[in-house]
Amino acid sequence: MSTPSLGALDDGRPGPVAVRAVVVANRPAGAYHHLVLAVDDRTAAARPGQFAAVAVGADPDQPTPTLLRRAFSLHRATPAGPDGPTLELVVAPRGTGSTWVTRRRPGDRLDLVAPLGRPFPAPPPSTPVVLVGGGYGSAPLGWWARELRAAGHAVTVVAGAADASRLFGVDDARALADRVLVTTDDGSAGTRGRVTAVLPELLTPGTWVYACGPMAMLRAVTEVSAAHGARAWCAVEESMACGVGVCMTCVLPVRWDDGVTRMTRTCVEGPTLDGAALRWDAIGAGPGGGSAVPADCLGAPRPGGGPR
Amino acid sequence: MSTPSLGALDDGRPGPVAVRAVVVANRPAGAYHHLVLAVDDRTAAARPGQFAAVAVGADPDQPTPTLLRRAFSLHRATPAGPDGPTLELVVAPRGTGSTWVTRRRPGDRLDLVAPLGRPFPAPPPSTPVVLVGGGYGSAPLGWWARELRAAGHAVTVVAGAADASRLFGVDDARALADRVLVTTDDGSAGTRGRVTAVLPELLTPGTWVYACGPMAMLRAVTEVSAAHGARAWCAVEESMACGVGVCMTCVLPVRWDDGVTRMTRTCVEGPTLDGAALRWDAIGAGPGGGSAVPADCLGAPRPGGGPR
Amino acid sequence: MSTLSTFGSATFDPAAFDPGTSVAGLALANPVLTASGCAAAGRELGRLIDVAALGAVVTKTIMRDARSGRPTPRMAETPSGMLNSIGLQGPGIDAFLATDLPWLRRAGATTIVSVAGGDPEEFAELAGRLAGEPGVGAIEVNISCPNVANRGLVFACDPSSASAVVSAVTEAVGGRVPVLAKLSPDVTDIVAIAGAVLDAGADGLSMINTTLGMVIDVTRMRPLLAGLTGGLSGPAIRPIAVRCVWQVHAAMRAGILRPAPIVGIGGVATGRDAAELVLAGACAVQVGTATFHDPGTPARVATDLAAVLAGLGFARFADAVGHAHTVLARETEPNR
Amino acid sequence: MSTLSTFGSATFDPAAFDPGTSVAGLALANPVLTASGCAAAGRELGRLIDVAALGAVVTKTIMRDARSGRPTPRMAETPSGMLNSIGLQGPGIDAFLATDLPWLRRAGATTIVSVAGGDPEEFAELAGRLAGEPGVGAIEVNISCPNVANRGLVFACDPSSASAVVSAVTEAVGGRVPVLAKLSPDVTDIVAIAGAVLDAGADGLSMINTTLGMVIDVTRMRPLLAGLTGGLSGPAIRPIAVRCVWQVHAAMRAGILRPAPIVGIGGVATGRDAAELVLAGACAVQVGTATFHDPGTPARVATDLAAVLAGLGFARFADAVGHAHTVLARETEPNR
Ligand SMILES: Cc1cc2nc3c(=O)[nH]c(=O)nc-3n(C[C@H](O)[C@H](O)[C@H](O)COP(=O)(O)OP(=O)(O)OC[C@H]3O[C@@H](n4cnc5c(N)ncnc54)[C@H](O)[C@@H]3O)c2cc1C
Ligand SMILES: Cc1cc2nc3c(=O)[nH]c(=O)nc-3n(C[C@H](O)[C@H](O)[C@H](O)COP(=O)(O)OP(=O)(O)OC[C@H]3O[C@@H](n4cnc5c(N)ncnc54)[C@H](O)[C@@H]3O)c2cc1C
Ligand SMILES: Cc1cc2nc3c(=O)[nH]c(=O)nc-3n(C[C@H](O)[C@H](O)[C@H](O)COP(=O)(O)O)c2cc1C
Ligand SMILES: Cc1cc2nc3c(=O)[nH]c(=O)nc-3n(C[C@H](O)[C@H](O)[C@H](O)COP(=O)(O)O)c2cc1C
Ligand code: FES
Ligand code: FES
Repeated sequence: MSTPSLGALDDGRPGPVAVRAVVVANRPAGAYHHLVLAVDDRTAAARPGQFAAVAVGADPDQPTPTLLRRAFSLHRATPAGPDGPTLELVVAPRGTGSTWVTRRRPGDRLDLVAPLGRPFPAPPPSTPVVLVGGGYGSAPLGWWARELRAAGHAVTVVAGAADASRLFGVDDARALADRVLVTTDDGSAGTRGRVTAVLPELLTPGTWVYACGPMAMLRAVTEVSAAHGARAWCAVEESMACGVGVCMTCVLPVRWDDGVTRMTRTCVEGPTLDGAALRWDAIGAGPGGGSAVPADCLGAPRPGGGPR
Repeated sequence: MSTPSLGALDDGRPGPVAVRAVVVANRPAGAYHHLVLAVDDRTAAARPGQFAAVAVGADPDQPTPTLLRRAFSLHRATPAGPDGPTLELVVAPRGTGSTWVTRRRPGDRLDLVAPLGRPFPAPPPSTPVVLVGGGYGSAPLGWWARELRAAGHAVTVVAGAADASRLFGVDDARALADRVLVTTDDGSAGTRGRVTAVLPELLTPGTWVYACGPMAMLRAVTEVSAAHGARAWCAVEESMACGVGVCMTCVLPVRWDDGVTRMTRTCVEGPTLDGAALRWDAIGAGPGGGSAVPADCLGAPRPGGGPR
Repeated sequence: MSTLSTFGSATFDPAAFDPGTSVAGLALANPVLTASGCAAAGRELGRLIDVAALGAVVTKTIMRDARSGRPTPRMAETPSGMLNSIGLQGPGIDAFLATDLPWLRRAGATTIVSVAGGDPEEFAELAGRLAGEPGVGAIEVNISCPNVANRGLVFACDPSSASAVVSAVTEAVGGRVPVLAKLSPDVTDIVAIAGAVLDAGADGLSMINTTLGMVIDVTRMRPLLAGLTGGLSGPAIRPIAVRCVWQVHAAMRAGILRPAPIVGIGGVATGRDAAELVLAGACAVQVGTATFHDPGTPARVATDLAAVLAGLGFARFADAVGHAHTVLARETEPNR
Repeated sequence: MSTLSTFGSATFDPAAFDPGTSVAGLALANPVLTASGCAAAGRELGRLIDVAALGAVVTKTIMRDARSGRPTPRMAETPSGMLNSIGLQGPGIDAFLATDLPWLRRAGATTIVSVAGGDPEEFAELAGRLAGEPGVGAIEVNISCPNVANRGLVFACDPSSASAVVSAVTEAVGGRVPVLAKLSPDVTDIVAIAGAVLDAGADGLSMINTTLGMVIDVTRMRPLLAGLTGGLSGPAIRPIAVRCVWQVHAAMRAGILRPAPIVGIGGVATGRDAAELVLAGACAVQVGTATFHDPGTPARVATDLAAVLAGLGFARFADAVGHAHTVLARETEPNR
């Protein structure tokens, strides 16, 4: 892993605050809901790539019966907009919790902890950048594109999804990036196929790629990037119990700079991780469909050996 | 107990239906909230004295995290009003669940099972009737007064509470009953004192008294009624897990017509019970402040005897 | 994913799904039953749902004599659950036979009668009388009720006491109806208790009864329940129930225990919840506390469970029983 | 009501409430601690709250060697709770001493270090090394982690294994710091296990660790957790924790067990929840899973617990410990 090891302790980036947000707007956006939340200054100091953890399923004045929060990438943080400091989320109704979030009405309060995780790492000056989003994974990319362009990078956005209704932020991206490509599995918008169908033509050696989307997409983007000498950063989505680095549920096997693979917390060392450092050989290969522990991982069970 | 024994199986009264009600109105009424709920015909066929069990603490579209429903007397059922069939409740925000109910907004859905329990028993023709309500206990009394007067009874209502803000339905009662007396503990409205301060003057032998309110009030009303040859019916409020007669949590010791005391389900044999049949010697005398099991109760543990 | 491929969900028609099951020879129209103590003896629920359409009604536990139960408060709500300390209130066997059983028979309900006693003799006497009665489909031996004054009477906490009760019962029943032993999760080794009751002749296992809990009434500064402790039930304990069913079914597959039907109980409120117990090894499922939330729950769970299992590609309920063990075994096959 | 009258809440000033407590000689500024595995080694929480203001930080369990923990998924949400099967992931004792302990010392945190091993020797080695380190306030011996491949290694499920570990640890520690034994609720008789570890020299008890549970992933038709079973924690299990603390504290009052401090753990999310454990007999309380919901929970619980107890009329935290037993004893006094 090419980033410093103790993400939970990074200085110089906005740290989490527990805040009672108020829903300013909740608009359907294709298959998703786009929420605008009024927050405070500290929360709105968030950076692209960070996420929020939302308490779900209860009145915000009551202890929540759903113990664990739900994580959502920040679509955008606006420290001083017409509604005061705001955060925006793009939420796909999936199970109970995310569906609950998509049903909030303006005026409802939402209990959230934000910003969490590391921001996207900044590319070296004048590196060309490609941002790849799968489905709601495109949510943070417009914001990041704007910042990258302001910093002088050439920015291309690739937005892919199963179908047109599951694309997000394409219009936004058109306004904020130099170039935008769209792919859909069913061809209902843009090029028919996966994001990797259009990616190779965009990559030159040294390009930095940022990818947000399902694990299979992240893996494919990493492989295609490597094949073209580009560097891929993957924003992963692991099940998280705490979001702040204390519980060890959200781990993935990652090879660190010292060459050692560790089961690494994606909530604080991530969510954006170096694609080349992710142990794709173990990810998805675990007994329950999650990550196996690679045999060479720090502290891995020794085959046949000693009490574990 | 002077009522038939298997309340759960009574015929000829409206039985419970699970219904998704819609909040039509929610108005503060002193210390309480008065809710009007749009229901269906079967639910609105309820009779005075019955209650509703409301699922709390969750979106009605989700399995409720608060497992048990909350019971509320029906303030009124209107099979055909301007809003269609409606039920009305009067709710005091007490703990989590009742507070949640008082916060519902028009348009919100409420998952309820109603009507539950036995209606108030009808008095013999031309019996004079006194209705006594303590706090929100007055909720069902206006409705019952109207029905009793329509059936030719002379109806007096006594509404008591700790203070004026905790009185309910006094104006309503004035319109519906022959006479209305008000008492408050602090004298902020009506006569200073308890309902029993004004009750004796209203009682003649043969009067039927219906009392709804805290247990201490029910007991006092029963004693005063007995002393004046009147018959007291008490609507009790015991903790209820099921409300439909299957769990045995809601019991009180009651002497039945056969002279035998049984731990008796107040959800189906009640909630209105013959005050003279309630074993006041055991009620409140239990180890946890609830009801003890009287030694002569059917199946009571034999002192020192056999395995229980 | 390989485990799913053998069951392409498109190839099966939910309407063609066969929900029938049997518990130690007792045929059930569907696998969803009421749980003892959560449906009385069926009559009250009969006002709300068709009890004949349930897999079976499991009655509130019956004892020899009438029993008042405990003082109140008898219940405390807890996060996603509740404590109860009813204390086996009931009218006694004579009243049950005179009133409740005839009603259940008339209603056409498949009936499993739960019994308890203070000693093995009382259990045996009750079981013996019931086994000869028409309309009694099976007997569930409640050796695990935590609401007894003497915790030593929770026979299911000790293999030899559990065995003594079950032996006495199976002898008295003499094979006339199946005997299910209801186990407590409050033991160090539930497989050992299951083994003891199976060795003693139980035809099947019902698992789990409530787990012992307590709530302190902070305002009164004493236990909230008059009976101090109570049995914890509801969705909160579902993971414990699934684990117990899994462990015992695994021990049967491994040959450590004699194979026998397991009736899964604990925290079931939806068809998916029931499916967890079934995939873990239960050939029938009881719905208890969730009935208090909605009296229609047992009927709804039956419909939803069929839909869930048909959606997973099962044509017959029986094929789903314990299937998670099969999936797991395939994963670890050497030539996978 | 008589029980309340001795404590007219009007007569006490919450600000004058003394929250101090001590656990087997370790003085704590307040009775609310983090729970092992729910606060790592304090550093991450230190970004959010002042760890020096906590009663103590209880570290994630440390083992001799670095340990990867289990494959993922490692957690499953359950009604009002969760399952975890982290599998004691950690860097090993050397890294802990090099990095984490110095940080805790610098931060001014009162620190209790949790340790585990594959055998009594590993436990003893770890405890022996830690006892000599400045900044280690006490050692919590985790003999109850359900996330070990071999269930036989849950030492707390067997009195003699539990005793062997605790004897080895107390000998190695030699009285330099207090030793707390952390117990599992998954036993038939927790009083017997408590007795065994107290006899083996434990200075106090931490109760409870998680209870073993399982969730089946219905879609995949296999256990959701890679490790199959996991430990159930959170509000769902609070009634079990209160019951365990109650039983063990009652046994101490009855003279069946030697009196010793009990640290209550399980499902605490509010000051009232903590008060339940305290009134049941806990002289300190740990907050685990609720920290995941809100990292500020341990600090908030401390404030709220003080308010609750002051509101009940207690002037000092110490007076509230086990007070529900006193209330109950008064009720049953013959001349009541
Ligand atoms: C860093 C991060 C950023 C995310 N950003 C977004 C976003 O911008 N928009 C969006 O719609 N979703 C996003 N997700 C996914 C989102 O958190 C899940 O869809 C959500 O947790 C599902 O909860 P549920 O109650 O609806 O589903 P359930 O399936 O009922 O949830 C059960 C449990 O599994 C966990 N879980 C289920 N799916 C996921 C998942 N994909 N990732 C992590 N945990 C999961 C839940 O948190 C919960 O604990 C993000 C996840 C992470 C970790
Ligand atoms: C037949 C009946 C009719 C009632 N009618 C009304 C009414 O018209 N208006 C009104 O405001 N309230 C009424 N109540 C009381 C109402 O049910 C309680 O205030 C409510 O259950 C409290 O729930 P909570 O979550 O707010 O309180 P909590 O204290 O958080 O509840 C905890 C548990 O205790 C039970 N509980 C607490 N207080 C009571 C109580 N007084 N009676 C029964 N169970 C209780 C709850 O149901 C819950 O299971 C009635 C109760 C019964 C049984
Ligand atoms: C109020 C109540 C009463 C119960 N009474 C009995 C009983 O009499 N006999 C018995 O075997 N189990 C009894 N049980 C336990 C249930 O049958 C069941 O085993 C347990 O509640 C777990 O299932 P659940 O989570 O679906 O409720 C009772 C449970 C409750 C909640
Ligand atoms: C994610 C997680 C990890 C845990 N790790 C440990 C551990 O390493 N050592 C230990 O003794 N207990 C561990 N526990 C148990 C807790 O310390 C605590 O005993 C239990 O969770 C009950 O408390 P709670 O309900 O407040 O979480 C862990 C619990 C959780 C949820
Ligand atoms: S979610 Fe807890 S450590 Fe990452
Ligand atoms: S509340 Fe269940 S029997 Fe009355």
